[in-house]
Amino acid sequence: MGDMIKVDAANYKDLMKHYIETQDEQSLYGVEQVSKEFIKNNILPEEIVNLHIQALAELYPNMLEDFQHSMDFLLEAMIAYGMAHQEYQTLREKQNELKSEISVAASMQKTLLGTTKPTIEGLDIGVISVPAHQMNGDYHHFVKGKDGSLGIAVADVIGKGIPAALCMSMIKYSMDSYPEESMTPKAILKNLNRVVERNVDPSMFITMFYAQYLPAENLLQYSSAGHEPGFYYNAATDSFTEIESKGLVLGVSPATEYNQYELKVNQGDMVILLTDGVTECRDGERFIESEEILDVIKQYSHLPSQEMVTQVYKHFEKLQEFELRDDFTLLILKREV
Amino acid sequence: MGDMIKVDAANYKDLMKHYIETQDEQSLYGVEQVSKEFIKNNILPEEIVNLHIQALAELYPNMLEDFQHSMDFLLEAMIAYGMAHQEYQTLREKQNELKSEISVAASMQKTLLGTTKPTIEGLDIGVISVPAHQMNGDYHHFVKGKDGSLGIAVADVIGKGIPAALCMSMIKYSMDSYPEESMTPKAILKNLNRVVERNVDPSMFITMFYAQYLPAENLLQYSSAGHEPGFYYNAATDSFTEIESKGLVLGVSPATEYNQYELKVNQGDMVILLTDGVTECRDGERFIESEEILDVIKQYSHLPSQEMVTQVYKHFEKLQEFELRDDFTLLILKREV
Amino acid sequence: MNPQSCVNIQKEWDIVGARQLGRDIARKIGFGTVDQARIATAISELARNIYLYAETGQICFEVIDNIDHRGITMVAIDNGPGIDDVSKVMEDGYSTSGGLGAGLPGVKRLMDEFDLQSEAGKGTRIKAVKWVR
Amino acid sequence: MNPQSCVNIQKEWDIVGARQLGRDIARKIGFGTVDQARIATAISELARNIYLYAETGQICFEVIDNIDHRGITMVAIDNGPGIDDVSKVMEDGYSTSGGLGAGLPGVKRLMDEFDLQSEAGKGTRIKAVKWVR
Ligand SMILES: [Mn+2]
Ligand SMILES: [Mn+2]
Ligand SMILES: [Mn+2]
Ligand SMILES: [Mn+2]
Repeated sequence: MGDMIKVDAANYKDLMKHYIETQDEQSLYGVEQVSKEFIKNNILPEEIVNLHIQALAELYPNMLEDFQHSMDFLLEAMIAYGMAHQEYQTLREKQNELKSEISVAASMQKTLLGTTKPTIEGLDIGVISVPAHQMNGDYHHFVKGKDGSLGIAVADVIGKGIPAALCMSMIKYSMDSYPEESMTPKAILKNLNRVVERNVDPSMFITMFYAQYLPAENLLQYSSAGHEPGFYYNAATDSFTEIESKGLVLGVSPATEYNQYELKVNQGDMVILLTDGVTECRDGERFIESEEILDVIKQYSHLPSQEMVTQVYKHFEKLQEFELRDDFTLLILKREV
Repeated sequence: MGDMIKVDAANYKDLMKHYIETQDEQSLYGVEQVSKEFIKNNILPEEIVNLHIQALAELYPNMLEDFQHSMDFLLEAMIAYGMAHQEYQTLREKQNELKSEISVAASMQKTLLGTTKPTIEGLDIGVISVPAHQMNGDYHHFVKGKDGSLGIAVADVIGKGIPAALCMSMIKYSMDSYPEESMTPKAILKNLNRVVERNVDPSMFITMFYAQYLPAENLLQYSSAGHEPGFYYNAATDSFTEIESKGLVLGVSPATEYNQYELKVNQGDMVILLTDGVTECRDGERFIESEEILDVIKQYSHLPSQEMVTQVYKHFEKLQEFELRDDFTLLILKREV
Repeated sequence: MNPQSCVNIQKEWDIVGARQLGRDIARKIGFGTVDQARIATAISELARNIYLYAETGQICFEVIDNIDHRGITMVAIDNGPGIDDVSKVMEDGYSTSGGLGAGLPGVKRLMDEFDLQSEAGKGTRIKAVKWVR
Repeated sequence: MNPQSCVNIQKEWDIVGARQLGRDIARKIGFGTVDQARIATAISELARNIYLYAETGQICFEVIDNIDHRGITMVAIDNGPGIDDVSKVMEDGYSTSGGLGAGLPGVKRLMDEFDLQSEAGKGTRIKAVKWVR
């Protein structure tokens, strides 16, 4: 490595000599490549200036004393840049350490928050959840009750990165600890609201949509804690309506009570749950309208639910030039004909 | 700001002129200060070289053409450093963002993992847990059963930073979800072992000591998953013995079973639980011996338990020159006379 | 009348040619020494990408000369493998030149405007503009 | 015989004096131009700390001249407020000069050896050594 630097130094002098004689672009391209080698080898700016002084002295043994002094002066000015450059090297190492820590945490989060899509006779379920960055601040979860019912949670942390991930793991383990049946959507939200209010930084909020599907009655019961409203597709009228549901986000006030709503799901009907990462997709500077989402969903509605959500995601991924601004979670339930 | 730069540039020229004439140290100190200003204002190295060229051209209107060319060449070499320097600026901003994220996560972790020291008639409890860095990879938890028993967990994640914190929040919520009574230490460890094995990266392990104190019988039942052994102080013989307990760390093998031990706690006896951050304290290059820890504990044993653990911590904090190498958790139970 | 001038990039020597042409244009429309060197560096980065990762490609220059601003536009086009993950190559330190502040994020910083379009298997088109200050 | 030479730091001008003395010593024992400038920069940092944060203090230089190596030792002593949290001031970017790579971590990098002792309310003693290569 020391030898390589000597080669580069000699190279520098030759290139400089050539440049002084011809002022050609090739020498300048050459010095660019040599400089990159220097940086790779942690050669500091002041050492380049010194190299320059030495090369000049060799080429012009009678170099005017004044120029010599001016170059020494320049060298001195470069020391501060050299120091900044070295701090940068250290910072870079630390950054890489943090990055690898975060990537371990992200893969852990994936395992921790993992949920299995259940099989329910007569119900076709599709779900996709893609984080905008490494850590996912969206969350969805399925619970299959012993009575045959299906619990579905879709949530979004307002806040991002590591704190949001910690927050989600709390939600997940709180929900895991509930007795399997017997809890209604509004009771679950009420309970979670208390957990969040007690444990989480006041700057962090969680929105959640909790639904319980009762296959025997083809009934969907649901409550919302300030969550982005989903959509209901009525096959009979071939039309979409917003699933209205009011409720305060989790973690604001300890005594919040939630309303509970219900919806009859007929053959061919669909229930679409999502996070604001779907509805707030952007096309350039413009936010898309919810009609556009429904159009795209309709376009793929002949497909099985899992393929539907995948195609819809791909559509909006491309529209946004493959750069998600927010986590994207889309869940579709279709009652089979 | 633009004006400030002009002032600095004029300053640079004057200082250089002065230096060429006198070669004094004052000009060099001056250019150091000017350079720092330049860096603060994001002036890149190539711009300094350019400034130098311009100042030279003004001072020596007939500057030799060769020197002029050599300076242009040097300027070109500095471009690469300028680019590296700019990447550094961006990196710095990102680093600050990450740092503040981690500090939010750390304070959240503190709330999440918080546990209340219970009051048990006849038992004096002291506990201290100090993280070496921002996030604590040690964990302790108290559970007071309806039958009057006291559950105590002390754990240490092998692994650090954010992933370790996520891991600990998992443990906490798993434990919270257990039915309050009825579970013995060995059953709790067996259960947690399965959770860890299933959910956590194979590179991450957790050691845990779980104890259940039954006040009615003055009995301590305990199991250990590869955790640093604690100590038992026998008041009658005025002597310490290690609390022996064998068991595999959590997360290695799904089918692990744990042994359970028990210990009679008489009046004046103490039970000392800790993590390896206590036993692996260092004095310079030397690891301390466990006798030293016991000596220090004994020295403060006349104090209430909480003051004891605080004084012991202060002792080792100073010994290590106020720089913890590992998270430090020390818990003392004293059966009151 | 703003005629476009292009340089084909096939061998390393062509990188030098592209720099030379870009620098000449930059000097003529009034960029100072430092900016000339920065423009040449941006050209280097783009041309080296073509030379190293694509079969063929070219870099074209255009002078922008309006009443209110003058500048240089460079467009680098290749039909190489395209860029799989655009957000990744735009991350600092991702490219092979990691730690040098170079690569495409470097070009973006050296110039005033930057736009990238890429399709896997079809190629990449990068456009960058710098204004005379 | 290695006589110690010291400079008292009270006014900004003294920083220049300390640099001058340190540079002269460095030149005499054979440091090259770049290292001379680095040594002067380290002296600046230490002397400015005294000038800015302590009432009085001094910087002393000593030549180390053994068979196997030659070098310069500088010791900066003050009776200022001392440093509360040593691990913090040794963190990059912590000092007021944040982002400049300067401060005490900068001195540590400029020199080959570095040692710091500080007691709150009593003062600080920093010793740094650089070897001729
Ligand atoms: Mn979110
Ligand atoms: Mn969102
Ligand atoms: Mn640990
Ligand atoms: Mn430990």
